[in-house]
Order: sequence, then C-alpha cells, then structure tokens
Amino acid sequence: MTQKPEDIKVIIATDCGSTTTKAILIQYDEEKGEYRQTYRGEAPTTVESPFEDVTKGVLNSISELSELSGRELLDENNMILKKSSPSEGADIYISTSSAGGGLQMMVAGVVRSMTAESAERAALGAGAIVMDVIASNDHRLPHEQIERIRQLRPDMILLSGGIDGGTKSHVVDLAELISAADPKPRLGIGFKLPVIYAGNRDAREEVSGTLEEKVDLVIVDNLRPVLEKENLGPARDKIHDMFMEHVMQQAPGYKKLMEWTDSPIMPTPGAVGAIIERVAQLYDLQVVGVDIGGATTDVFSVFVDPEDEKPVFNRTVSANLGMSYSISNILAEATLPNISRWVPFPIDERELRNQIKNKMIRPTTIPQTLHSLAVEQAIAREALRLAFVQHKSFATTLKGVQKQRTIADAFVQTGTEGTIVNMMNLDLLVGSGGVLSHAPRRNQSAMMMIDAFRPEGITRLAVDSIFMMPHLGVLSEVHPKAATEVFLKDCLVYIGTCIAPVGQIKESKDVMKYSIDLPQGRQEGMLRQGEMLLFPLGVGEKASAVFEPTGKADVGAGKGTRVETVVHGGVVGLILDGRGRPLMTVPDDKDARIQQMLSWLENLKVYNMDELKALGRA
Amino acid sequence: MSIWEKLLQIDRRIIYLLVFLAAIIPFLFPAGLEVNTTREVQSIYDFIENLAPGTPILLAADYDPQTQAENGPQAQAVLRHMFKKDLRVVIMTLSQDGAALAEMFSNSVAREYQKRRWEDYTYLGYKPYPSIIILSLGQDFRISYPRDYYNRKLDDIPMMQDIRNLDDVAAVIEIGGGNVCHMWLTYAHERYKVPLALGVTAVSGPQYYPFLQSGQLFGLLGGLKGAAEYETLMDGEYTRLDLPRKAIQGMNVQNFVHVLIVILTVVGNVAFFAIRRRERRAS
Amino acid sequence: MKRRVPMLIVSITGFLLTIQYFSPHPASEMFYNNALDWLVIIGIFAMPLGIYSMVRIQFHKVIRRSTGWGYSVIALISLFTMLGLGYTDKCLENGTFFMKLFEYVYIPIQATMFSLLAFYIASAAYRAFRARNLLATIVLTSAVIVMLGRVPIGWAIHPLIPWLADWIMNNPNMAAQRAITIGLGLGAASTAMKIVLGIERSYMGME
Amino acid sequence: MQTSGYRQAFRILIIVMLWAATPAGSLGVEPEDAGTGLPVIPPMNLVAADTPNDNGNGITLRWDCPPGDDGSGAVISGYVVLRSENSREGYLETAVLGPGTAKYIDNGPAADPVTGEKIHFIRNKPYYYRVAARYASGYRAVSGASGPVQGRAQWFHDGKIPVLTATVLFFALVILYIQKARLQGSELYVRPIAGMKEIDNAIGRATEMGRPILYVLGLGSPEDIATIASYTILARVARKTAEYRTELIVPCNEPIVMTIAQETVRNAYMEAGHPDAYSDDMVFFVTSMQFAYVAAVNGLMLREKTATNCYFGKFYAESLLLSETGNIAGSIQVAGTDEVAQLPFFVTTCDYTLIGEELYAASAYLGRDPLLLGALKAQDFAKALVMILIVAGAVLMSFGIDWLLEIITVRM
Repeated sequence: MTQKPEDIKVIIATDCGSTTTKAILIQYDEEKGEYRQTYRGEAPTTVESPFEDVTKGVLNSISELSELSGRELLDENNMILKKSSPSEGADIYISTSSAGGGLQMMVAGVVRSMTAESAERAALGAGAIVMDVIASNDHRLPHEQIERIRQLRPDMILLSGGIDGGTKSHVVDLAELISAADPKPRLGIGFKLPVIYAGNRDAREEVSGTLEEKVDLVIVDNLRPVLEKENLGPARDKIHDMFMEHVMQQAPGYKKLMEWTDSPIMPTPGAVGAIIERVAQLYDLQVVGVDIGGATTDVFSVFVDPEDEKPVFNRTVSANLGMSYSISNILAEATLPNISRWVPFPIDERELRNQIKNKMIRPTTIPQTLHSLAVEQAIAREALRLAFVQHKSFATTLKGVQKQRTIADAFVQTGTEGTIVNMMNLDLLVGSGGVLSHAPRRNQSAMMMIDAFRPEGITRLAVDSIFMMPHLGVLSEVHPKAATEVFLKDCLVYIGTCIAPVGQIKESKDVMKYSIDLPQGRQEGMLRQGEMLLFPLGVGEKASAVFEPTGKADVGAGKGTRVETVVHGGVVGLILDGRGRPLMTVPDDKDARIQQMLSWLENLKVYNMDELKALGRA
Repeated sequence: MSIWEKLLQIDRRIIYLLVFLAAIIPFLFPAGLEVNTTREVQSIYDFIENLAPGTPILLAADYDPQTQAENGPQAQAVLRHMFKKDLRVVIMTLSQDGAALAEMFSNSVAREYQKRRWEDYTYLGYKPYPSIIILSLGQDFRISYPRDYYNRKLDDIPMMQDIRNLDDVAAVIEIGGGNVCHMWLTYAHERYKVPLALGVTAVSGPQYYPFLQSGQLFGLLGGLKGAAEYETLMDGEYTRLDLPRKAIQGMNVQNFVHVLIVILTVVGNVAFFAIRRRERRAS
Repeated sequence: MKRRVPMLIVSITGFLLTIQYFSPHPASEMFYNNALDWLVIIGIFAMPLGIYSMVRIQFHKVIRRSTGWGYSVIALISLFTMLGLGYTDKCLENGTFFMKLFEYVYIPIQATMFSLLAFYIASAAYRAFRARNLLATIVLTSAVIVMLGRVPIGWAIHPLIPWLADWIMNNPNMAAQRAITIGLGLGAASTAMKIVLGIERSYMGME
Repeated sequence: MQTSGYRQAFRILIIVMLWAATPAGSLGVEPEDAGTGLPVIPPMNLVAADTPNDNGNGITLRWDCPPGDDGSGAVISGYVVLRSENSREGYLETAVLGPGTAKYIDNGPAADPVTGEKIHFIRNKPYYYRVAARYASGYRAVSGASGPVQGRAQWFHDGKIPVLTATVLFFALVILYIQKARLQGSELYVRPIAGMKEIDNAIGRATEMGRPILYVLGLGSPEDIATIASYTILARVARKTAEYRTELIVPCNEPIVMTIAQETVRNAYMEAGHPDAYSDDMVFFVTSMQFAYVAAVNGLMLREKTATNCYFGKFYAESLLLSETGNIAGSIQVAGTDEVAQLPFFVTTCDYTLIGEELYAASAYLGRDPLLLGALKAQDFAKALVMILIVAGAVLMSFGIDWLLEIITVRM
C-alpha cells in the first residue's frame, strides 16, 4: 500500500462467492467524518464455463454499483478507475474469494489435541476448509495416512508439531509421511504442492531435508512455541500468502484479479473472521458470529481465555449443517423430536421429511407459506444449535498446560478440556446467512438466534444485513478504521438486546424483577419462569435498566445480585427471556408444547398470530 | 511489576534460607517456652505410671533413621519412664534400618538407670515381614524370635520366662510411622486385644485420631510435640538425671519454623489479595 | 491357558483365605501359616531379581556413558562395599566398620533427606496456601491454628489456641479421616473381591 | 472396663448374700482366718468349659471369688489353677493368678512338681480342674473339681457372624450390580475425574516436548490395593506412551512390584502394537530404602528432564520431596494415593490429584468395563448402607438402645 489511510476516501470491495459476486461501495462522509457503506451491486460469478474468468462477474457487479451511485468507477477499457475525485473513481479495490470451493487444506501435528489442533485452528482461522488432520496418535497406520493424503489432494498442507526444542523425531516422521505420499495439488498440474512448516524450530533442517525436493516448502515460526502459548499469526499469514501465490494463480481469471486488487485476496471465511476479530479487539467485546449457508455453517467467536485472560479467536466449519444441500443431515443429526419442538403447530413426520427433501432438491426455493417458513426456521434453530455445540467443543483452553495449584483446588479440580465459550460473557451475537439475514421479520431472526445459541445475561443481537462482513474483513487489513466503522454502522442491523437470567427455577415462579426506563415511560414488573417479554426500543436508542434476579437466578453479577446497566435497542427491541438456562425442557405433551410455543411467539411478535393459530386448527 | 507481584514470585531459595535461619537461631537463643500437655499423651503417662513394678511391657521401636528426630525422643522418653517404674521391658523393631538405632538407644537409656540386659530389659532385634511377626507374637514370642538380638535363646533369658505372648504384656507402645502402625492396630490390638499406644511422626498423626477416639488406642504421641509433652510430664526425672530434654529443645526450633510458615502464609495471602483487588479495580 | 492357571490359583487361594478368617480350627490355622510362609519365600526370591535389575541398569549406564554415569559407578561401589562388609559375621556389633558406615553415613543421609521436608513444606505453603474461596479459607485458618497450637508459642499466645488445635484434630479431622477410612475400606474390600472373582487382573500385568 | 467392674462388684454382693443366707455348717467345717476372723472359703461354683471359637487349645474356667477377695490382695493373695487328667488326683499347677481374678483360659503347660517337666495342654484330652484360693495368712482353700472337659477346635467362629454377614451382603451387592451393569452396558454414570482425563494430555505434553514420562508406583507392597490400582493406570499410560512413541521410565521400590510392572508395560506395548519399543530398561528396581529411592528418582527427574510425572500408589514422607522437585523442574504432575496424610502435599504441588478412593475407581474409570463399573456402584451402595447404619446407630445409642451395637459388634 502506497496510500496513507487518511487519503482513502472511496473503496470498492467485492466478494466472489461460488454463485454470486457482490460488490459494495464505501465512501467517506466529510461532514460527519466517518466511513459509510453507500451502494451495493451484485452479479453472477463467472469462474466456471462458459466464461471461465472471474473478472467478468466482478466488472458486472461494479458496473451495477456505478449505475446505482451515478459515480464513474470503470474506465473505457473496463478497468477500475483508481484515484478518486469527487465524482469518479475509487482509491482502492479489494476482494475476497470463495469461488472454486475455497481453500482446502490438510493439517498435521504431533498430538491430535495439541499441535495438530493448533494447526487446525490456524488453518480454519485463515479461512480454509480442513479436509483432514493427521497426527502421530490418530490411530491410523502410516500407510493409511499416506493413502489419505494422496486421496484428498488438498490445496495446501500445514505441518506443525513439537514445541521449540521439543520432539524432532515425530515431526520428521510426519514430514516423511508427506514425502512418501508425494501429494499433487488439486489445481494446476505440474506445480508443487505448497507445504507450510510451523513446528519445532530445531527440526527445520531435517524437515526441509525430507521435503524440499518434493513440495514447495515454506518455513514460518512455530505455531506452538511452548505448550502454554499459541502463535497462530505467522502461519495464518503464510496461508493467505500461499493462497494467493498458488491456489489463486490456478483459478480462471484470478491472475488478472490479483493485479487489480490493492491488497491480497483473502478466502471469504478468513475475511469474516478477520473483521470479527478486529472489532472484538478494538471494542473489547466478546463476540459470536455465525454464517449459515446452504452447505455449511461457519461459527466465529472471540472469547477471553480464562487461563491467561487474553481474547482468543476461533472458527469452526460445520460441513454438514446447511439449509439446502445438507438439510437432510440436520434432520439426521438433530433428530425429529428436537426439530418439531420448535414448530408451533402439529406436524407429522412425513410432512416434515417431505419439506426437507424438497429443499434439498431445490436449494434455492424460499418458503412461500407461513407453514413452511415456520418449519424452515425450526430446522435452522437446530442447525445453528448443533454448529454451536461443535464450536464450543473446539474452542477450548490449550491442552497439556501445567497448572499451579493451591489448596482451593483440593475441592474442585477442573481439567484443561474446558471450553472457553462462556455465554454469560458474550457481548454481541451476530447472525448472517439467508435464513437469518432475510427472514421476513427480524423478530424471527431474534427468536431463532436466542433459541439456538441461548445467550446468557445481557447480550446484544444483530444480523449482517447484506453480507458484507467478508468485504470488511479484507478492508480491515488495509484500513481498520473504515472497516470497523462500517461494520458497526452499516453492516450490522441491530435487532436488540436479550436479557436472559441463568438458573433453573420452578415453573411460573419469579425469576427477575425489572425496571426499564424506556423513552415512552418506565416499565416495571416481574419476569416469571417460562415467560418471554418484548419491550420496544428503537435502533440507536438506549435505556437505563435495573434487573434484580431472585435468589437462584443470575444475570451476570452472580446469583440474586442486582444489575444496573444501560441497554441498547434495535429493530425488535428488548427481549426478556425467562426460560432459564439451561433452557427449560419442552413439555412432552404436544398440545401443551404448542401452547407454550405460541405464547412465546405471540409475546415476541414473531409471526402473524391469527394465521399461525389458523394453521394449528387446520 | 509491583512489590506484591515480586513478593509472590520470590525465589524459593530465599524461603529455604529463611527456614534454615529459623532452624538455627533458636539454638543460639533458647526461648524456653512452656509445653502444654494433651490428653492423649497424658493417658500414656498415666498408664505406665500406674503399672506395678516388674510388669512386662513391649516397646516396638519401628522407626527409621529418617524419622529419628521425631520418634527418637519419643522412644527415649517412654523408655525412661518404663525404667523409672521398674517395668520389665521387651524391645523389638520391625524396621530394617531401625535395628541398630533401637539397640543404641535402649542400651544407652539402660545405662542411665543401671538396668541389666536380660533381667530388666531384652532387645529382640529386627525381623522382616511385620504383619506376620505381629501375628506370631500373639501366639508366642519364640516363634519369630527364638533368640534375641544378641543370639541368646529366649528360654534362657531370665526375664522372658513368664512372658509367652502378647497376653503377658501390659501394653504395646509402638513408636514408628507408616503402615506398621496400622498392622499393630489390626493384628495386635484387634486380634489379641492387647492395649496399644502409638508414637508417630507429626505428619501421620492426624490419621490416628479416629482410633484414639474409638478407644482402639489408649494414647498417642504426635511428632516432636508428643515427645516434648512426655518430657514435660517426666520433668523431675530429666532434672534428676541431668539429661538434656531434647524434644523440648527441638520444640524451640519448631516454634520458630511454624511461626515462619504462618508468617509466610499470611504474607502470601496479603500479596494475593492486594493483587486481586487491584486487578478488580482495574477491570 | 497361560493366564487361566494363575488366575485360578489366585481365586482359589483368595477364597480359601476368606473362609480361613472365619474358622479358628487348627487346620485352618495351618493353612494360614503355610500361606504366610509362601509369602516370605516369594518375597525373598524377588530380592535378587531387584538387585539384578538395579545392577544391570547402573552397569549399562556406565558402559554407555549416559548422563550422570558417575553416579552409577558410586552406586555400584556402595552396593558391593556394604554387601561385602555385611557378609562378615560380626557386622552388627558396635564399632565395626559396617556399623560406622551405618551410623555416620547412612543415618545422617536419611535424616537429612527427611529434614528437606521442612524446606519444601515452607515453600509449598507459601505458594499454595491461598484463601481463594470459602473452603480454602477454612482449611487455611485451621492450618494456622494447628501449626501454632502444636508449638509452645501457641500456648504462650493464648491457651485457647492449643485447645482449638486439639479440637480440630479430634473432631473435624477425625470425622473426615473416618469417612475416608470407611471409603477406603470398602474400596479395598471391593478390589479384593474383584481379584478373587477374576475381574481385576492388573496385578498380573493385564488389564 | 467399667461395666465389668460393676459386674464384679455385683457378683461379690450376691455371693456375700448367699453366704450370709446359708445356714452355718452346711458348707462343712471351715477354718477361720487368723488375721480377719473370716472363714477360709475356697472359690465357689467353678465351671470349666471349652473355650468357644478357638483352635481347641483352651479351656475357660470361671469361678466366684470368696467374699474375702477385694482385689487388693490383703486377704486373698491370689489363685492357683490346678489341672489333672483324673478327677481325684494328680492335680498340677498350670497358672498362678493375682487377686480378684475370676476367669482364666487354660492352654499352657503344667509343671510337674517332682521332675519339673512341663506337661503341655493337649487338645481333645479330658481334663479336670480345681482352683485354689491363696489366703494371705497362708491358708490354701481348694474348690471342688470341675470336669471332665475337653478343649475342642471349632470350625466356625460365631463371634464373626457380623463380618460374615457383611461380607456375604457385599459380595451379593457386587454380583448384583455387575449383573445390572452387564445389562446396561457401559452406560453407567461415573463421576468424571479430572486427573484421569488429564493423563492423556500429560502424555501428549511429554510427546510434544520430546521428553520422557516418569511413572512412580509408590512405596507400597505388591498386594496393597493402591499399588494394584496403580498397575491399571500404568497399563493405560504405557499403552499411550507406546502409541505416542514417548519414552517411559518406571523406577521401582520393590522387586515384586517391579516384576509386575514390567509385565504390565510389556503387555501394554504389545496391545498397542509396538512390542519392539519395549525394553526391560524402562522398568527397573532402584532400592527399597525410602529416601535413597527419593534421591534416585529426584535425580532422574532433574537429569532426564521428565515432562510428566505420575505418582500412583502408596506414598509416605517422600511424597512432597518427589512432587516438589517435579514442580521445580516444571513437569506436569498427576498423583493419586490412599495415604490421607500425603494428600495435602500432592494437592499443592501436582496439577491433578486423585483423592483416596478415586484411585481405586481408576481401573473402572479407565476401562469402562461393565464388570468394574458394577463393582464401583456396589461400593457406592455399600457406602450408603454404612451411612444409614451410622446415623441409625447414633440415634439409637442416644436413646440408650444398644441392640444395633450388639448385633454388629465383632467378638474376637
């Protein structure tokens, strides 16, 4: 980058997805002194035949931007006009890509739960799809591991293992496995497969001796220099570089696109992760972001590790949890009773199965009736819940760390298995992906997110309106200020705040006394177990509130401890969730269940109630 | 780094040095504080005090050189009391390394009282496999110990003539540590109902309180404190014989070290809370 | 077969010894005494095995010049010196070289090792005695009381301290010890039963 | 002690009353004690019977002391027990007892007054007994003979019925729960033990660090339950080290323990499919001296820089010496012992500690074998029973009801 950040006034960003290429325009508002996203264009992606040139789609989307904004962005040669003037051009152009299946990687480490897991975290964090993890203790024989590497043909391999000064033999063995497999890259015949070595410093010589001939070996700092610390940055950056240099080079048109962009192209999920991590860091927030797609669901989170009290970023990809291609799998994993518990009317199994199969065959269909909308949203809840369960089990504290004990530990000793996901500490929950971003009512998005993620205490909810997180992720590498400003102001559509006391309280007993100073007057009352309440509080509005949980309940300050705070509004408002955590069990009886569901949905204005009740009677 | 943090991350060697000093200084300036006596020690004293002269009693000195600092003064104090009361003492050991120790201390204490070997006391020596030995004592001393430490036949030892088995001794006083105490409890006391008292190291002391309360032990000497209490009870005797009261001297050292540990604990906690409070305020 | 036979022996012996406990009959006594004799014999036979293992390991270390092989040389020399001296008839009498080594080398070394505990306890207490929560605070307070109550200074500060220390030892401590003992007893009984039933086989090097 | 004192006093009172109520002369002519003026009365109501619950080497004699015996020896200085194979003659002294004695178990030799030869007590031989009271004044009053009576061996000790009941009950419980566990499979819930779970991580740590793992079986003998539990954990650790290809060091304190440990490790390596990686040098004997052992193991820790130290078994004073050294060396340490006194040391210096029974439960926990799980559940149930008994006993005894105590008391 040659430009100074303050000289950047107009930004074009594109995200080349597998089906559509989305472009956004970000402009600096001189009057308010802030960056805002102004226009948005979309065009089909043109990676595959007949075009086989990704830039065509990019240009189409940008010309749409141009038309909408009335700003000349392309020159006569159909090139992006660089250097902005008040009426034309842009200062920088950046892009992400997930076309062509994204970045597919294989990672290897010594111990599955230690360096191999760190390597997996690095690869996922960089936006890759991890096809397999090879470890010294993965219970596979060497020939099986070799076979697997050959079979999967990853775009890249990340090899780690051993702390600095630690084991050499295991790492060299892994290098030998890779060497023996002699893997060839998926794209671009004749190229050497990129392998990043981020393991024991002392084993570098041996590893390069083993691998240099056969692969394109790059050495970076150890991603686990000591067991107590992860250093994923260098490996992640190197993955991005190698993604550009190797994988992108091979895809149709990308060579040209890379020349256009002012910053390296990032894999889409990597970019989403980057913006979430940046925002969390900048505003000291603990965040969960979720992107539910057709085939996969990505969960991103930044939580503070209780061990060393530093924020840790995690990303997981639930490859089999998606709302179209893999919708059948949701049914299989979640099981029918778990899905039907969220459906507010009687539904039989066959009906449900039919709808699911239809969706799988015609992935692009959008629910046309309230009936199918409610069912789809019930399925989405389970997909999100399962993805989050997977995320929680992955986002753990580091394993194999020495503990300093005191006598207090004589009574309770916790292992290092613990997840770092602590919902009570969560500040912001961001949803994106069709089913959340494009729900007919935001209230539905809110309900789905609360039911699936079960936020605890006081949590702000938001959705990504037009899916611009990837764009902002790349932008954050170039111009963090612009990226975070746009993220908070334009990218996120605030739904509101959920206040959910934790604790198991008997049915219809008092949970929490509340007193909220809403603009239209003070609201006071008692939240009862099993009750959900909604108070309108608009976008940008704030209200001071006092919550006094009863003895067994906790809204963040401890059991029965009063909390005085300021809550933020949103398109939906304030949601008081009195269902307890863990979430109260759903009655077995069908009628009771539906009755209960209806009362929640009615209070939260989720659906058109008359229509919904009619469905129940039908 | 604040002073508190520095204090918490202090080099352990400094603590070692402090302990070392706390152990040395009392030797230079003996404080001579009074030792209070406890019920469990008093009861051993009373038991022996009330025995008629000539009553046989068994002293099992099952301790090793490593615990001699604690067990040694216990055994000596108890043996002195036994000799003072003119009891007939049978001494034995179930600890390999304790054999020589037991011999040394029994002979030296006997000299103080001009007691004669084989008439006033007998040292049986060491035999391996404690549980088996204890069981056999219930039947007959001669099964495991046909001869004493000095290779004299038990049948030829005058004082052993009417001492056949555990039934014939007034009590067993076991000085030792670890498993062997439990064996005396299970095999000697439970099986043969012989009254039993223990002298154990301070560390293992707490384990034996339940047996004290249930009456399975009639007394307990815990660590150096137990020995010091016994020495206090026997005070006149030590003065008369002009003997050093080793346990009471040792208590002085223990005094300092215990106080040091208490201070260290308090300082550690103060530092811990100071840091925690600052962190809370910061966040 | 290789595993069946030993297991059968264990089961039968275990069962018979259980019965033996309930029978005061001389036959049962004889069986018990025989069993004890076997134990002694086996124990003695195992000793040369141990010494062989120890000598072999140290010897290998010396030959391979592995880290600290000098210590191995000293270990071997000490072993054979004591073995040689111990072989003489009068080794146990006072004043012999064997006894001098015992008295002036062995005993002080052992006592020194034991006294290291004081240093380690002090540093462990400094590091780990933290009143992090209520339970830890209770433990900490009782520890301080008992520590003071067990030395004369506690009595000097206030007679209540030794009294409290005694009370702690005789009541809460005793109750907890007893509870643990009961648990351990049942655990031991169930393990013994598992061995007799052939469920637990780890003592034979099997799982 | 106290009750028997009362009983004694009570008995004497009855005898005195009996004696007072007896018409003079009916007991025959008794010489008067010169000192007290009381008549010289022999021990009365002598009963000789086979000692119950013994090996036949004993006959229990009980008698009533004459009224003059107040236990002080002032009037009656003691008793002499006489035994004969014939009711009329040949009575030999077998025991001399102090004043106040009213019971004696005879199983010792009798001395022949002429030859001095010792005539041993013989099982199953009929004997007659008399007991003579020795008066301080020199009189000797001999009781009437009791017998014939034989010392017989019993096959069953009826004082141990409570133990037998408990054993059978516990045995039944174990069998019952094992059956139940078989039906339920390994689904039985076992409370997670952090220390057990963390062993794998600790081995992983050693692997990543490229350093060995130290496994200490403690100072226990091979038959200690703690040591037996330790073998199980060792098997698991060895299987993992074989799998991870990490070095394992097992220094032993007892030759038999060493032999078993060698077998355990060898089998584990075989099961893990790496029999070639095992060598006898991994498991070796050091010394059976407590502190010499500590010195050796501490030396190992510091020289070999072990990444992970496991201590499972019986530990005494060496616990802190070992674990503090490991702590200084920065190793991850996992410990477990049933030696309660050592637990505080382990808790403060180790990363994870299994407390007491948790160690015994380790095999069930690791294996998840329904059989072992069942036994564990039976143990829990038995513990509940013990708790109920304790509470019930405490309540009953508070009200002075002692039949429960009577039932469960073991008379040895």
